[in-house]
Amino acid sequence: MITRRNFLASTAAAIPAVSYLSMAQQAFADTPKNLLVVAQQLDNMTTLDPHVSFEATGSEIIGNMYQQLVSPNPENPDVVDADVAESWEASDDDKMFTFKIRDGIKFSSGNELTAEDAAWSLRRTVKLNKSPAFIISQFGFTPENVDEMIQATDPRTLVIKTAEPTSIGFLVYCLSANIGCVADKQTVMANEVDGDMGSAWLDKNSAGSATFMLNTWRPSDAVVLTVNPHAGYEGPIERVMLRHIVDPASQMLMLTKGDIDIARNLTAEQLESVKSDDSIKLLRKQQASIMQLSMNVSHDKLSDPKVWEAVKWAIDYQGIKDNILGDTYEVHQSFVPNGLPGALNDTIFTQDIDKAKSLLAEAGYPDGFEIELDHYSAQPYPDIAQAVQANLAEVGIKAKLISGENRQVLTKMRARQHQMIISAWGTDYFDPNANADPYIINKDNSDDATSKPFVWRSHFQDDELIAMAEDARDEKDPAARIEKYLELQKKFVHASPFAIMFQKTATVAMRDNIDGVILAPLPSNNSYEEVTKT
Amino acid sequence: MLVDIENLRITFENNGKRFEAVSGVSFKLEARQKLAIVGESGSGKSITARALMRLLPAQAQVTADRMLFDGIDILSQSEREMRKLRGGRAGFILQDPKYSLNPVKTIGNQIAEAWLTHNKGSKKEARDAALNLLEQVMIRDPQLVLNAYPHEISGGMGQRAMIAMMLAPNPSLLIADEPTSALDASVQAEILRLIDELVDTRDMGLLLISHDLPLVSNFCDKVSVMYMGQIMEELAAKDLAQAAHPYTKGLLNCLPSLDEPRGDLPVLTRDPQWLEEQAQ
Amino acid sequence: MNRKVKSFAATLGSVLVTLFGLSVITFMIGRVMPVDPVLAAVGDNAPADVVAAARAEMGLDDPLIVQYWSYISNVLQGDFGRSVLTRNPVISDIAHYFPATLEMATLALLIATLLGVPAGIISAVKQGSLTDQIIRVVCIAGHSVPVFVLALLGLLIFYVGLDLVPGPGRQGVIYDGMVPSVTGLLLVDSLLAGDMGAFWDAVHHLTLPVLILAYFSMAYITRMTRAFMLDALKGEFIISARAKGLSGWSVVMGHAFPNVAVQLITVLALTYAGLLEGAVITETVFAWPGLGQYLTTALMNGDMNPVVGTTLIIGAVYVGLNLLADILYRVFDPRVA
Amino acid sequence: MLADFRAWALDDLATSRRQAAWGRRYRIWLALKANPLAMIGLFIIVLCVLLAFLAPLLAPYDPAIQDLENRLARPSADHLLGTDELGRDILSRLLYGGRITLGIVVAVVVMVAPVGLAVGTIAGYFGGWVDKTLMRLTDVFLAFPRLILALAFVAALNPGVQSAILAIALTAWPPYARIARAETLTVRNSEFIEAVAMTGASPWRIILRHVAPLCVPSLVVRVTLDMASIIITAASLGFLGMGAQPPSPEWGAMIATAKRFILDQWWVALSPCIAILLVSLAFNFLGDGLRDVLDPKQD
Repeated sequence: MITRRNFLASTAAAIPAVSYLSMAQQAFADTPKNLLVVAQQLDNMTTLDPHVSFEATGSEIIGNMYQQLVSPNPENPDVVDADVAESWEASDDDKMFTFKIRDGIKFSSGNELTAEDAAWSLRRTVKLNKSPAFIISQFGFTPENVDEMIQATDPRTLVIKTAEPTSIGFLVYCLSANIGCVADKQTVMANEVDGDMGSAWLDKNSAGSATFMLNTWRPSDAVVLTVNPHAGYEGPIERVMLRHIVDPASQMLMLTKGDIDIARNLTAEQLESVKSDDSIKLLRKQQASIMQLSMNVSHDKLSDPKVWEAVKWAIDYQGIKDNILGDTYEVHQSFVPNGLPGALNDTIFTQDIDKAKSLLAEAGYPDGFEIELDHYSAQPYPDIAQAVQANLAEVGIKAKLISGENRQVLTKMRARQHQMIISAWGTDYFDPNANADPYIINKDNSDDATSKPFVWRSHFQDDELIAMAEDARDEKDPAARIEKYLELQKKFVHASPFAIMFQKTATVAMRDNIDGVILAPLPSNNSYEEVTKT
Repeated sequence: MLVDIENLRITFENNGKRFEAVSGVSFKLEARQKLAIVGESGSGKSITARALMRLLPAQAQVTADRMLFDGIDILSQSEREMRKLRGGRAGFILQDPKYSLNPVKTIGNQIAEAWLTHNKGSKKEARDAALNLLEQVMIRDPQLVLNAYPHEISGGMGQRAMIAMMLAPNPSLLIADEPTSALDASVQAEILRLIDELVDTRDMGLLLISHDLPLVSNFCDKVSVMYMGQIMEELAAKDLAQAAHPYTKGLLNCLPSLDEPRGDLPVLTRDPQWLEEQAQ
Repeated sequence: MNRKVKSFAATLGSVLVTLFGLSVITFMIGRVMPVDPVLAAVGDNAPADVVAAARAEMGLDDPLIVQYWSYISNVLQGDFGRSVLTRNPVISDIAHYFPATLEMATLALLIATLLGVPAGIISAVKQGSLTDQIIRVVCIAGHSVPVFVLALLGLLIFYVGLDLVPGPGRQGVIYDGMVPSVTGLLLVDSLLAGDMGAFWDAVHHLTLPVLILAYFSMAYITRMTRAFMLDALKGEFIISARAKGLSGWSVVMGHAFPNVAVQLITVLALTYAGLLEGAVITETVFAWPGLGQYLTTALMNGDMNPVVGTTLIIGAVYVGLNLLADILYRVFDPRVA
Repeated sequence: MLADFRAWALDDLATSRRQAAWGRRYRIWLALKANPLAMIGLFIIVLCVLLAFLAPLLAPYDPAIQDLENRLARPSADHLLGTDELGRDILSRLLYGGRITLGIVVAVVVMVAPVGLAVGTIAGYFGGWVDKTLMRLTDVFLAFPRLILALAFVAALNPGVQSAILAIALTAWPPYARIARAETLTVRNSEFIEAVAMTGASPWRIILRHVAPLCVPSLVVRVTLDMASIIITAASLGFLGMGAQPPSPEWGAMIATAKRFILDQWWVALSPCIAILLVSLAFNFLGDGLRDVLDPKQD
């Protein structure tokens, strides 16, 4: 542990113990050069265990502490880069996949990273069977058969066998998610408590091989990362401190004052005003998170596809983006977010009041109808909901707004009690199927179905779309697979009760002396390891 | 001459209306002399006494041709000088000990405080003086009373404590504003006799404010009868029976008496005339 | 002797009943809230089997009474259950977060009293004068504006504008994690560790939130002090005190104020309880890792164990303060038997 | 006309009960008039009620009309107080918002005062176990952190003005119950209550006709003082996103949404802040004035 003396000695500003007044005159020094301070909302993060975590904030920190088998290429979404796995190949029958593990990687504990660690990590995900486990267990792994299906044949080779023939592209994309993180088996199992495979310990500690390791995590207060001594890192940063600052206004004030280097949750208006301040610069990246208006098909007024189409033509996407959302969202009208392979980025619908009215008339509602529209109470949703309400009113649909706390709205939707609802969906892994599956594949539409995907909540079941989605998923040839997903989306945008509207853009506001922050569509690939403070 | 007041006027001012409570009161008091000011409630007797020590609330305006206490012109004194007079040269006893003693401080503490305000000395000496004073006022078990709180002692004992407190800085004048009205009859006589004795032994003057004519006449040299802010008549206490002014006679007639039975008591008819006579 | 025991038992009984009532209401609100507690545990994307397993583990499928009974029986053994968000036992969370709120609230109460009581006395003594009006306007203004407006304004003026105080947060980044937590009160811990740098840093960070909370709660203290003083100054014993030749101020402070001090005890107890609540909003604006923020986060995410636990603790503190006020009242006020 | 009313009311020898009652009220009014701050307070409140009442006539625009083009515009000729984040005219929203805020206050008071009065008088009058249980119930709600119960309550129902009112009311009645009980206890064993009981009046009649009216003055004082904190609690709920929901122009919600751009478009948040400050100050001054006149000792 760095003792305070040597830590301070290395920083320029040694703070003498002085009386209050002289402290006040000396402007509170900008943060020291070897410490990166980030203001972020850290309150919805339950764990830092890579094989259990499902929230965005948590997965970003995990991405900085653990290396995955493979990671998506930041520039070209269709390419996957080597990481812990140097190379990989599929067997002829597409049911056995061999990965070569890179040599010379060390965990923060100093242990060598071997194929056994990689195999054990994947098995751990399946056995714990927490929220993200489905990403890998969809390949036919169960806690019983996983030991036999995933093995390390020698310290440098990992062999994965799947039940059915599988496209290697699809498998590799799935392994780029955090469930593909390789953890230090020896350290974690040493902390196992009554058979939990060390999950209680790993919630609040780290055993990874990436640039940073966890120093402390005080929930709803701060997360401190320090450099992993065995990662061979030469950069200037010794310590990254994520401070939990809930209020965007406070984040804004501290950034302008220089007490923090990076602010992660500034609002659209604040980002607008910061453009004029040249001591602050912005880095933007479209995120794999889309916002849509879903219509509950079981509701009598919303069962007719013409009504879905009318709603899609009524919304003024560009007007809302320009006037309310600014740079925090882009217009996006299909379920595969831009930045992921196979994304359909064209704008199909623009506000066309007459078309919407004629469609409504055809559907039997010449003078519209009344409907309830649920939405989150956190900004910007109320503003968007009010704008959509105004748009729908123009075509005769009188929407009554019901706002609720995020989880409250989701609970209502999961219980199929909503009529119209504006909500967001985050993509789980770097593959078009990550959204195709929840938005389309609904095998059992009954109330007590075993699996209740996103589409199930809106009572929508279209066998033709489902067939197309499964066919695209299992397509072996990567290029043909992308083509099939584009076809699927072109049909989906018209044939589904989902008016997908926007895709979120994450903006990082930082002091001008900060460089090298990496922002990716999926939070698990964001990274501070190349950050420099001049 | 201890007290020399000529044409004292006190007016009260609240939201625009002026009310003259005392109009043209004059009286004199020699050292070792005892004067009683008697009148119905609202006649202005109590505020006259308080005006002498400038204890009136801010809204009261006090004017007088002459207002001297032991040769000192009260109206021109600064507040600091007045403080030396209050307690130091003149003591003030109020009506009901239950309210005029501080409920959250012990009796001994309040007497010692009075002593310390006007005498140099340590806390110990002050407490001894307090104990001694409590003995002088013939209070039962003074040591106990020293540490007792006002609600723990009876009305009579409370008034005795009050007297002890006011005599601590041994003033030359004692003003007693209806000292016995809140006490029951048996204790009243005792307290008045105590005041009388102490005033004599300490060669003090006494200004006794009361509404009980016969009671005060046994203790005082002169009696001054007040009505509606004016003095009707001043006469020696012993020849009270030969009072000249109709108001005084009216008051005396209203008194029921035990030894000779009388018909219905006559009701005092008030003659506005009485006020004009003084006005010129 | 048994009268004392009986009255003590009665008060204890009432305290227990109050806490019991508190726990029932909070628990029911928790269960009635339309937020599916499992959502916070496994997230919206989790497949149905994971959701079912989580529900079973949290015992959400048993009838309400059973859930309440198992919860209360744990509470009686000091186990307030686990928070879904922090995965810690609620008790250890509260022990971690409460001192931060306590430190801010106590200092705020201290300052509110040191400023509020004299202001109340002065405005009572000078009743109706200009000073009286000004004091009352300034104090009441503090209570007429929502705390968050005061907080943001304070930050804008003193932090951004005049650079007199450091920004939100409880410690400068350099000192983060440097002071070993003994009592959890930063000022005390930094002194124990002999680290003056950290001490002054903590003082600077405390300045603005404490002043704002103090200003917000001063209105009640000043108003009550003024009312009590007006009442005491009307007492006859004030006249006898003046008749003893005491100076104006020694009459006010020596005789009127002791009567009032006793009554202020209950006012201060109520203010202190109110402060704990006022901290909820101040902590969001000042990013203060206190109980208020812990509670709001839990509430927003439907994480009910911390909500019930914290509300019980704040309720218990409130009831405790009232009890303390009653006891102090009996001890200090000679008039009460 | 006024002159002879004054004379009639102030005549010491009131002939009828009505005259005596009016006499007392008139004297209270005179005493209140003497207090400048209370008068300012009363003036502001009356002004607000009028403005809120006449909002449809006075408001230059319909508060709900969005004009996304000139969003967050500075105060100008056509928008005296500027426009908010959806381009709606702030002045009109403030006027309509006045209705909601005053509505919340009145609704809470109308619910809280009678409940508090009833619980207090019944507990005070009957004593014994009735008193104990009612007082424990009051303690439970008093001990409950007000904002937190409101937050939990509002989260249970969906956020909105109604649930905010219910939540605030639920936590606001205990102090009234306590005051009413204290007042009843002082009156409980006075002779005139026993006299009325002697005439065979039922306990309910006694409480309603005799005890309750006595508690009214101190309740009136407490209500006026509480109005300010009701407004602030409603605003704080708005700040946490739990109070009145957009598009309602409730002042607290307006500040909450305007908080996001308080640095650059500060005027958007400023006007509702000043509105809340003024109304709360007004209620506090009036409350203080009433307390000095009606019942100086009262909390």
